[in-house]
Amino acid sequence: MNTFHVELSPSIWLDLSLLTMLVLVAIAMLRSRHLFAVVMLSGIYSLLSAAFFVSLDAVDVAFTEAAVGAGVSTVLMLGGMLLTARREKPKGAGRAPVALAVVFAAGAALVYATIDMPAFGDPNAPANSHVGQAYVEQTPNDIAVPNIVTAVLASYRGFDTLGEVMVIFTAGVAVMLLLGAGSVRGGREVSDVEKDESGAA
Amino acid sequence: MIDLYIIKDIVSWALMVAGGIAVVAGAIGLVRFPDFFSRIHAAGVTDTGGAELIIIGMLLQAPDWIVAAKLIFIGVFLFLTSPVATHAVAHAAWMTGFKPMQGPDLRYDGDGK
Amino acid sequence: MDHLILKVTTKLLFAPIILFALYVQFHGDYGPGGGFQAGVIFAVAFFLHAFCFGLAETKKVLPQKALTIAMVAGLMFYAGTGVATQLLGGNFLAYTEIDPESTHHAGQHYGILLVEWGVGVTVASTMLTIFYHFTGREPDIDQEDW
Amino acid sequence: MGRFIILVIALAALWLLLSGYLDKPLLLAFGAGSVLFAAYLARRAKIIDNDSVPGGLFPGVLLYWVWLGGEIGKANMQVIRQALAVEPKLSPKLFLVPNPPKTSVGMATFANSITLTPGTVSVDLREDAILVHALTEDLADVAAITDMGERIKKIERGA
Amino acid sequence: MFATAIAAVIAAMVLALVRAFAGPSLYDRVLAGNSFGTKTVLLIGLMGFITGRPDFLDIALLYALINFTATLAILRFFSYRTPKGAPAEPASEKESPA
Repeated sequence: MNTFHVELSPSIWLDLSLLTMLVLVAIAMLRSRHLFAVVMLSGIYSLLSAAFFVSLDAVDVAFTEAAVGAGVSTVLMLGGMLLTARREKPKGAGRAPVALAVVFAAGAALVYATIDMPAFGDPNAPANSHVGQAYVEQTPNDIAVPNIVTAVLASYRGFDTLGEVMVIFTAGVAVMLLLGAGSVRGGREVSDVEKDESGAA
Repeated sequence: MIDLYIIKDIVSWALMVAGGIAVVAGAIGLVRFPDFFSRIHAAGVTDTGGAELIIIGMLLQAPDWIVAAKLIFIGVFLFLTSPVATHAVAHAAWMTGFKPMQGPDLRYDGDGK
Repeated sequence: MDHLILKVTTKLLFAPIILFALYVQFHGDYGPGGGFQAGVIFAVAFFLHAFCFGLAETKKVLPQKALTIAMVAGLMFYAGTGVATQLLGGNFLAYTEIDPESTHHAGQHYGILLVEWGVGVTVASTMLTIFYHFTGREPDIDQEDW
Repeated sequence: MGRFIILVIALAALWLLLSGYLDKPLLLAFGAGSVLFAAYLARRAKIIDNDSVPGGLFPGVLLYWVWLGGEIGKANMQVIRQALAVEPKLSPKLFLVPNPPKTSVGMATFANSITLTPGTVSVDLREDAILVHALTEDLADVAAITDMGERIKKIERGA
Repeated sequence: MFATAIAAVIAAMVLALVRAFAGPSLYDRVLAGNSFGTKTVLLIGLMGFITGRPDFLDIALLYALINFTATLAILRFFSYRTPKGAPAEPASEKESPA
């Protein structure tokens, strides 16, 4: 195994700045108590992480993150928020020294574990040398579709994708059951807002 | 023929630098300006001047017509939607009772109606 | 003058967004994208419609009943492709059976297209269903209020 | 029906430009289907009218966009100068501007043009006037903005 | 040349984030978020050119669309049931003029 070194190329600086912004947004989300602001910041978070995926050349993941993370989940979270309160219940900033210690210990362990990880983009890393390489080598012979991700998603791992579609379908059915399309009301408009106006606003 | 490429590169450079300046200036204005309604204008600089200049700069570097077509779509799309989004923000703020500062001494007094 | 600008823009963009969704759907083999993303973009076109014209109007264009059918149909389309390959003599979801004589794996290509279509239909209808149910519980927001 | 056909042609052009695969019959067939489906949904949503297919605005609107680009450039300079100035001299102002265009798409174009020109934002659209917020006194030039509206009205008349 | 533009866009993104964090009103945040989205569109387009894979432009186009929709969604749902004539957040009007 020959060694592989990462140089501080401009793209690394780009990645670093994107990751820094991601951390900043995440902290801001944690600290905000205004739920609309949190949803908006999570939209920004999705946009940023998708930009990061683009810089890692994971085009399909970035596409999904942009469409689902920034688009649909923002809209659905806002829609869901209409059904509940707009502000998180203010909690006193508690001090939990034990929890803090546990978090720091776990974080330190994780950081320690990264020292053994293969370098970013190392061709000898296990992820790049076994399954991934096999897909890249065999897709032109087996499937002949230019986009390898699609080949993996729909053909090599067709069963997985069927399961994923099933999960989405189940989510839809669950929402329908919980919120009333299949209820005795027969999916008619539900207007229980006036009653709990004070509680919701 | 080579001259044409050099000219294209120079124009691209100029557009990118101008666009970059506009984007950064808009962002600085977004942070510096005193009230919500004046920040809208700073955001507008980024959305129009900055974005379109950079997109035109990229357009000149497009390797083939399909990339050029997509860049034009992005440009037109931003051109159509960014004023709508800006107007929607301003309108929503206005409807919920935000009053802008007015006059050179920046006071909240006039109702503007 | 209830949001004239938004209405005009949405009318202008509605059909192109749907076309973009279908473009993403059918070009999944050549570039980024596929059924999941296409379904979501398709749903976004209707979200925009609902924001500008109200949910009641959107429900007239794409009623919940049709969405419920589409949800099931999409999933069945995916699974049905697998069953079809079984009936043709192969394993479940072994697309090569669709066109076994082809020298350039046309069967795999068709299979992927069929399966992606099922994914797209399911995702689009499920997203819209969830959206309808989340926002449909509130009385519609007055156009003058935002 | 005429508008429907125009929409179909425009969408077909959009598909070909997005796709770029002109030599694959399968993709072209999908394209034809997609265009018809998108146009059908647009008709089902009853949004095929002068707003969604503003055929009448062409080609005048292209010239207008070029002119607007110049205006945007000029206004950008002013706002950038304020943003980068050591001591910005802002004098925000709210004022009403008459709204000359008659069709809804013309009015929307006018309001968007005001917003696109940095330094002015259309805040509220009313029956016959637009409430505009300007960054400085200089930018609050009612005559210039009205002139912009008159240009759009001229394009409308050409329709 | 693309690297220069990327640097400018990143700097502007950081500034927009500052405004998004600082607020003070939700509308300021939405405005900053929308502006941030436009910059992300530019960033992705530029990155596509640097890495020589301009098919990234599909993603940039999608971003522009998603950004627009998300902004409208937040506005639409936020303004709902906010009493007219009252500021959306009490603290916003107390901001001192610069």
